[in-house]
Amino acid sequence: MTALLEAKGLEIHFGGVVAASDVNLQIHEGKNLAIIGPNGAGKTTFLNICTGYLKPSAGQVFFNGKGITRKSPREITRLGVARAFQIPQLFGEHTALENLLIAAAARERRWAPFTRLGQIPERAEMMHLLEMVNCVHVADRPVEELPEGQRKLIDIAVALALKPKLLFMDEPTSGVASSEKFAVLDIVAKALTESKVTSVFVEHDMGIVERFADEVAVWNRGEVLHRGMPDDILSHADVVRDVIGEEI
Amino acid sequence: MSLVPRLAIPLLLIAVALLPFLAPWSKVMLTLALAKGLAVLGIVVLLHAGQVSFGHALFFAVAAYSAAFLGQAFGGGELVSMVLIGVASAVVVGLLVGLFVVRYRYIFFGMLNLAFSMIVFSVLEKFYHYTGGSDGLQVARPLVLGIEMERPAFESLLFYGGLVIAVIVAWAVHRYFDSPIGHMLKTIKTNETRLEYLGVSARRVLLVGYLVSAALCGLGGVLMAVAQGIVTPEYAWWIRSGELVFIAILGGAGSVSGAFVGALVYEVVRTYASAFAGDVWQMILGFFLLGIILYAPRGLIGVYGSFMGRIGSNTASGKEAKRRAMEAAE
Amino acid sequence: MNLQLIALAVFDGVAYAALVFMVAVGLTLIFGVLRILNVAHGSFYAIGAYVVASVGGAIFAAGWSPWLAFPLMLIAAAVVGIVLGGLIERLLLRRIYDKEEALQILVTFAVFMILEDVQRLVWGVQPYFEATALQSLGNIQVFGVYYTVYQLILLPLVALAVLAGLRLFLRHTLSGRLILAVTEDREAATAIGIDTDKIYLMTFMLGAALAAFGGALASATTSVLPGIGADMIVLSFAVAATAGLGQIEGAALAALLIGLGRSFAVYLMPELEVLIPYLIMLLVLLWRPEGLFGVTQTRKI
Amino acid sequence: MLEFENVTVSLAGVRVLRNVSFKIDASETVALIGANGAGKTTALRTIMGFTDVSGEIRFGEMALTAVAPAKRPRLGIGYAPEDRRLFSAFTVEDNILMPGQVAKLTPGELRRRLDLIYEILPELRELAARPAGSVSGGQGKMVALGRALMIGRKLIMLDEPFQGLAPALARRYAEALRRLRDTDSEVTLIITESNPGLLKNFADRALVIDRGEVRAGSLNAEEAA
Amino acid sequence: ADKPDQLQVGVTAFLSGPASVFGEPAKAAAEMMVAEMNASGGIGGVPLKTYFVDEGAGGEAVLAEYRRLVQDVEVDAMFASISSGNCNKIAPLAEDLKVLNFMWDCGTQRIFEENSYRYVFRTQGHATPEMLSSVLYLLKTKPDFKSIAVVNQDYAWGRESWKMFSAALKAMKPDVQIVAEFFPKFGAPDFSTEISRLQALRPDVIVSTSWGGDLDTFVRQAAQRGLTNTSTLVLPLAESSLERLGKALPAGHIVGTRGDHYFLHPERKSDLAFSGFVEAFKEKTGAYPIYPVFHMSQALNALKAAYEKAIAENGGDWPEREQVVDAMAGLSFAGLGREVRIREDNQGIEDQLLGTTIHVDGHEFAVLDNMMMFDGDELTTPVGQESVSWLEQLTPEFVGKVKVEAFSHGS
Ligand SMILES: Nc1ncnc2c1ncn2[C@@H]1O[C@H](COP(=O)(O)OP(=O)(O)OP(=O)(O)O)[C@@H](O)[C@H]1O
Ligand SMILES: Nc1ncnc2c1ncn2[C@@H]1O[C@H](COP(=O)(O)OP(=O)(O)OP(=O)(O)O)[C@@H](O)[C@H]1O
Ligand SMILES: [Mg+2]
Ligand SMILES: [Mg+2]
Repeated sequence: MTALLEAKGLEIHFGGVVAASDVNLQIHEGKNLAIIGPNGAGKTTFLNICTGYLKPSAGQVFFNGKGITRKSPREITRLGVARAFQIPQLFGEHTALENLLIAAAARERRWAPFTRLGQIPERAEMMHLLEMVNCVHVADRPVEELPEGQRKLIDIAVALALKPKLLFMDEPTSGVASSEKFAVLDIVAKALTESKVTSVFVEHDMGIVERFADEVAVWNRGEVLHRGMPDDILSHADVVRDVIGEEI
Repeated sequence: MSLVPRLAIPLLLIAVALLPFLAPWSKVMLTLALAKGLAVLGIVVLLHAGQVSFGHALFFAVAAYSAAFLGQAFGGGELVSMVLIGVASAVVVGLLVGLFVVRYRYIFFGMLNLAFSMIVFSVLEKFYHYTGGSDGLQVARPLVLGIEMERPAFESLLFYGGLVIAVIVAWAVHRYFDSPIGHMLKTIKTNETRLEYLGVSARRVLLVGYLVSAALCGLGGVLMAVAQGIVTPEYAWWIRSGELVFIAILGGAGSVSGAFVGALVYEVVRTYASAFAGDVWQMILGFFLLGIILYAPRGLIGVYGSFMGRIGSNTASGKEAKRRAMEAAE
Repeated sequence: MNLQLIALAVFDGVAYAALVFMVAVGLTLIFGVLRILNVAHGSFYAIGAYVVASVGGAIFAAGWSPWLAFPLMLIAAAVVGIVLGGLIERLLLRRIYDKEEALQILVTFAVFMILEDVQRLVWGVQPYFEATALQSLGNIQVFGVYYTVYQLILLPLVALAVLAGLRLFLRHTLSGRLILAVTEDREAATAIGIDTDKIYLMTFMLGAALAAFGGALASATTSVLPGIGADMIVLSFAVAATAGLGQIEGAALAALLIGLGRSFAVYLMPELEVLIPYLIMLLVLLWRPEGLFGVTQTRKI
Repeated sequence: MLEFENVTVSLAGVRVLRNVSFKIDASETVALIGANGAGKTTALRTIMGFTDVSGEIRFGEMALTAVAPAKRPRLGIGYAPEDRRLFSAFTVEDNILMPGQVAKLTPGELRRRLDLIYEILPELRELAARPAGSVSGGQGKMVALGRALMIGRKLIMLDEPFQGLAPALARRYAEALRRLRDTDSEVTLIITESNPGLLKNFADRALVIDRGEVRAGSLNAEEAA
Repeated sequence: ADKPDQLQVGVTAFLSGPASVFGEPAKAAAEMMVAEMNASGGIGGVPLKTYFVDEGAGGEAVLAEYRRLVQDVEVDAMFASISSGNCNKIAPLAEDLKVLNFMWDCGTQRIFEENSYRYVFRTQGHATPEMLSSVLYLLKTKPDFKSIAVVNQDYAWGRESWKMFSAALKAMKPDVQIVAEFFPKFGAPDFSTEISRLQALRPDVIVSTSWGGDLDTFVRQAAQRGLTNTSTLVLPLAESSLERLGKALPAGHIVGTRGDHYFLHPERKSDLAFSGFVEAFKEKTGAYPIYPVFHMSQALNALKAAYEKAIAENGGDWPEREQVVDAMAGLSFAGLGREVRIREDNQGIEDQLLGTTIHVDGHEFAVLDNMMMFDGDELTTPVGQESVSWLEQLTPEFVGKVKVEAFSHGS
């Protein structure tokens, strides 16, 4: 198994807060890795470093064997890393479909000034993506009017529209109603496998982790505490105590 | 687009084109309105990105002075080369300034543009040995493709030529807005982070928009310079930049046709206000602007749109209106 | 340039900076809280100056004590701030807080245009001049050069007092802290019980009063005539942007930089004088994109 | 305690709540549940006065619609918005204190409530001196929660308070809220949640928002669905 | 041609902005004088009607309005303008529109030196005699001064006027030392820095061609800080500021009037038409007339003279427009001052009056004493020559040769 992405010795501090301390992690191609951990453990920070939003004070990140530590989000995205956000990052004034079309145009580098966005060849593909995340009925609504849950789904779809090799998802299901969570992630997971996308997702819902993760990594206070198969990790005493909590 | 607005633009164009036959003096005023409309279109491009420049008069002035220098260097000059050189120098300066300002947003973007324009303004005033100081430079009537023209013919040429150019440019900008890169420009207003995470450089997208807007302002500046026959540092003054933004909002922010409609209405209101209310024309314009912003924030184009909507709802979309009425009655 | 000239240039720069600061800090305050770049700010400056010059002229001609000039300035500033500022906030700005930035600026631009004409209708076009305050404090001689006590000592002291007072108010009083909270998130502030309407109104009145106070102070040193507001406003913009928006201390430092830059330019390269504020602003922003004291955005993702 | 009578709310021309009527008694704990976009957040924002509303909302004896939004917190209403909305320039502790200061609580009372909040949400103690702008997504939710507790003596409204919290923490909070409810029998709680399982143990009943209408629902039934 | 109902005249003047200190009095004067003319039968029996255009509205608006008045309202003559910048813009336009245009107040000497016009005339002197007479007055009254500094507004007028002043000064007093040249920006509110610098430099003479608020502020700040005790001010435009400055302008400084414009004109003050107007003007506006008022009177009287001459040449019939233009050649007329003559290059020749300030009882402000009147013919650049090079070839002997008439206050 080759490591698609590898983090070595990442360090980052914010004032006195340690958000990453000697973080070493390999992400294997074709697998879904879940990251769990208490709030403020440094999960989002890890994603931020890997996607170029933050620069670590020490350590390196490699993607496909290439160093990307000092690269900008834009350059890293161009290498095939996409991201969905904890708080959805969308183009509020554009419709759901347009959001996806813009992503597709960016992917295909359609810069010609006189082509129309609504008529680029990827339109059908994008409609299909919308269908996948159950949002066809809101395709023509400006996303700023949509509720948070739907925005999260569209945010994931935008990331998928880039056809990445590696997809980071920060709490993809928080804010999505529990009745829909599984159905949606089922579809996303299927799409990921089909297009052989490796994924890393931060998640607080252990049901989701159990069902979709091939592997789990546990974060606490800026460190990777454990890593392993979901069944093992989720029953580990530390994890139960710090992350999952016992039924009271 | 429904039928009515589709006809509206050609009708308006024809009306404007015919106006000089009724009132000969209006030809130059309309040419100036066109020139400003072009510059306002430049502002509209940036408004699409949510950015307001309070210094775009800079490009207006750069192009106008380039044309004037060219004219002086060649004892009159040639209209076509003036336009080309003027626009080209606006684009070059746009690139220099743009590389710097596209790193900033909102108020900083506006203020930096203001700063650059004020620097150019001050230089134009200070270095009067080269620029003629506040009196500016005369722009003698240039040849047109080698032909010398009398004032009336020249003025007609400028007006009708300007009208044709404006139509072409407006169409091009319209298409630009609807292109992927035009839509990306709009996302600078809403979410740059995501744009970067799509692998697109927000700065580059904005720079393209900035160059387009500089070119448009430049085109307007040259037209203004040759129509006026003189260029002055006032072309670069902040009030002038403010005026361009003012017109953009007046016409309807973000609307291509609004830029020209706004410029036309502004020019007419301003001319008549200063003619018939000599000492309170500023106040009249001020109230006019307040009225537009408070009661018709989508500008004149918006007013027109809702007016047409109301007429339309009696006919075409009567069903929709009925549904609304029923809902209201519930 | 010898030491004497450097000292002279510093004195001139500081005196000038004090006035610029008074106006710019009001602008910055309003921007910081209301997020509106107030173009009409220059008009408050001008009107403050007009009120003091015309009222002062009238009462001193009637034989009142010249020392009344100082309370008159404070009263004029308060009246302009409360009446004019209050009216504008209530009748106009209140209706546009949720509109786009460009629209907001243009509303204040329109107010500026209207007030320009109002000034002409009320005070005419002849310059006013009322230097009683300046004269009553006399001159002092430094390095063989006469300075007015008013410009060399009083103005900088007043500016310092305003700076200290505003700092104290914003950082260490509850109302000041509430203002900062409203600045960041209006709805959230309402949700914890802050009367944001009132805060906006008070801030705008305070900012307008500061501008008018700047004008009142300036009226003793300059002719008051049409157009003084327009120049002041661009200068204050430059100061506010250099400072970092909403930054009180930044405004003081930026005003000082610009004041000193200007006076040294007059001594060394007079051609550069008008360019100085903008050059300083460009350099500062190149080095610190958020301005001298500006804060970088909070985390978004 | 709180009563909606024929309340209709439109956002941008879309009617999100239609003619809604319901009643919540004092010291009840109610879960407001519904799919994404059902209008849960809108209902809470309406109580805070941030929407244009037609119809009657009563709070105790008072017509709430006649009270200016900024005056409502002083009636004892605390609100933790879904999207946190902290004041990033202030520390976490200042954020929590601020509603109390605005309402001019006595220093003693402020202290008492702050201690209570730290007791319920001990994680906040550690964050107290940090700028609120720098805390993580989940930490931000806690701060918002703490802030709502400061002023909410009669009514506390929490919009998806557990969203983004690690389950261990979420459970502890649910527990803490239950204790709060048990000790302070005065207070009414409205909690919106798209994961009703968490509320099963202490919500008295559930209200479901569905297509703009509100009806009684069951936490268990929702979970099953 | 048929006699029209009205003789329509468009007047551009600053009615807003800082230069409205000139435009407003001129407008008031025009209204008074036109009313008076119309009461006595107008011009050749035709009453005048005036249209005002605000130059403060900006160059474009002025040009648009100019065109509208000429092409739409079809005015018979235009008086334009106060600003030299506007004169530059308007002169070629007037020529193309073939409308009789009087440059009634602007001073730029360039217009007729760089181009020749048929329809454009200037009904007063230009900047060259104004500056030259200031230098001459200075050299005659204070021949021994050594050093000079300048503080002018930074725009074309401030620059150009200094160029001419210094050219003439260097030509006639080659050993003079120019110690500082300041061009603070137009409308600058504060001259403290410049004044500190000047106090450190201590020049014998400080010249400033500023006007309006800028001049007032400079003089007041200079006086306040004692600069007026150590240096003599030469203020070629200060006649327009005397009343406003009040006691702030001390005695002993040199004041110019842009012509022979002075409400106590030594030759005309006892003349009833003159004193009556001055009284009426003061009554109406609250201030004494200043030079733009005088310039306006010259333009109106030039129009009257031209029409009357053309009517006479046309055998008593109303003249065609072109005949009026023809009648301008060599025309002489007098406003509220000495006679002015139109030269063959369309430039007016006007005498220059300067004086030194004194404070006397009966006036709350400085008035002029030790007045000198210079002959415009001698001081105006000869036709076909360029002003600066003409000034540069003057010699120190010119100071003695030039003809002056002297007057003192009250004489
Ligand atoms: N820009 C920043 N400035 C200061 N502190 C920061 C910054 N970003 C993160 N932190 C701190 O670093 C720690 C890790 O934050 P991070 O967002 O990575 O947590 P997380 O594991 O994603 O938590 P959550 O599950 O709540 O989203 C937190 O304590 C947070 O307060
Ligand atoms: N500004 C707005 N303009 C138009 N429609 C809006 C706006 N805000 C919300 N809506 C609409 O109102 C409806 C209710 O939204 P609300 O946020 O109250 O739902 P919610 O139940 O809280 O959903 P979630 O579980 O996702 O938070 C949604 O359908 C949404 O599209
Ligand atoms: Mg996180
Ligand atoms: Mg919600």
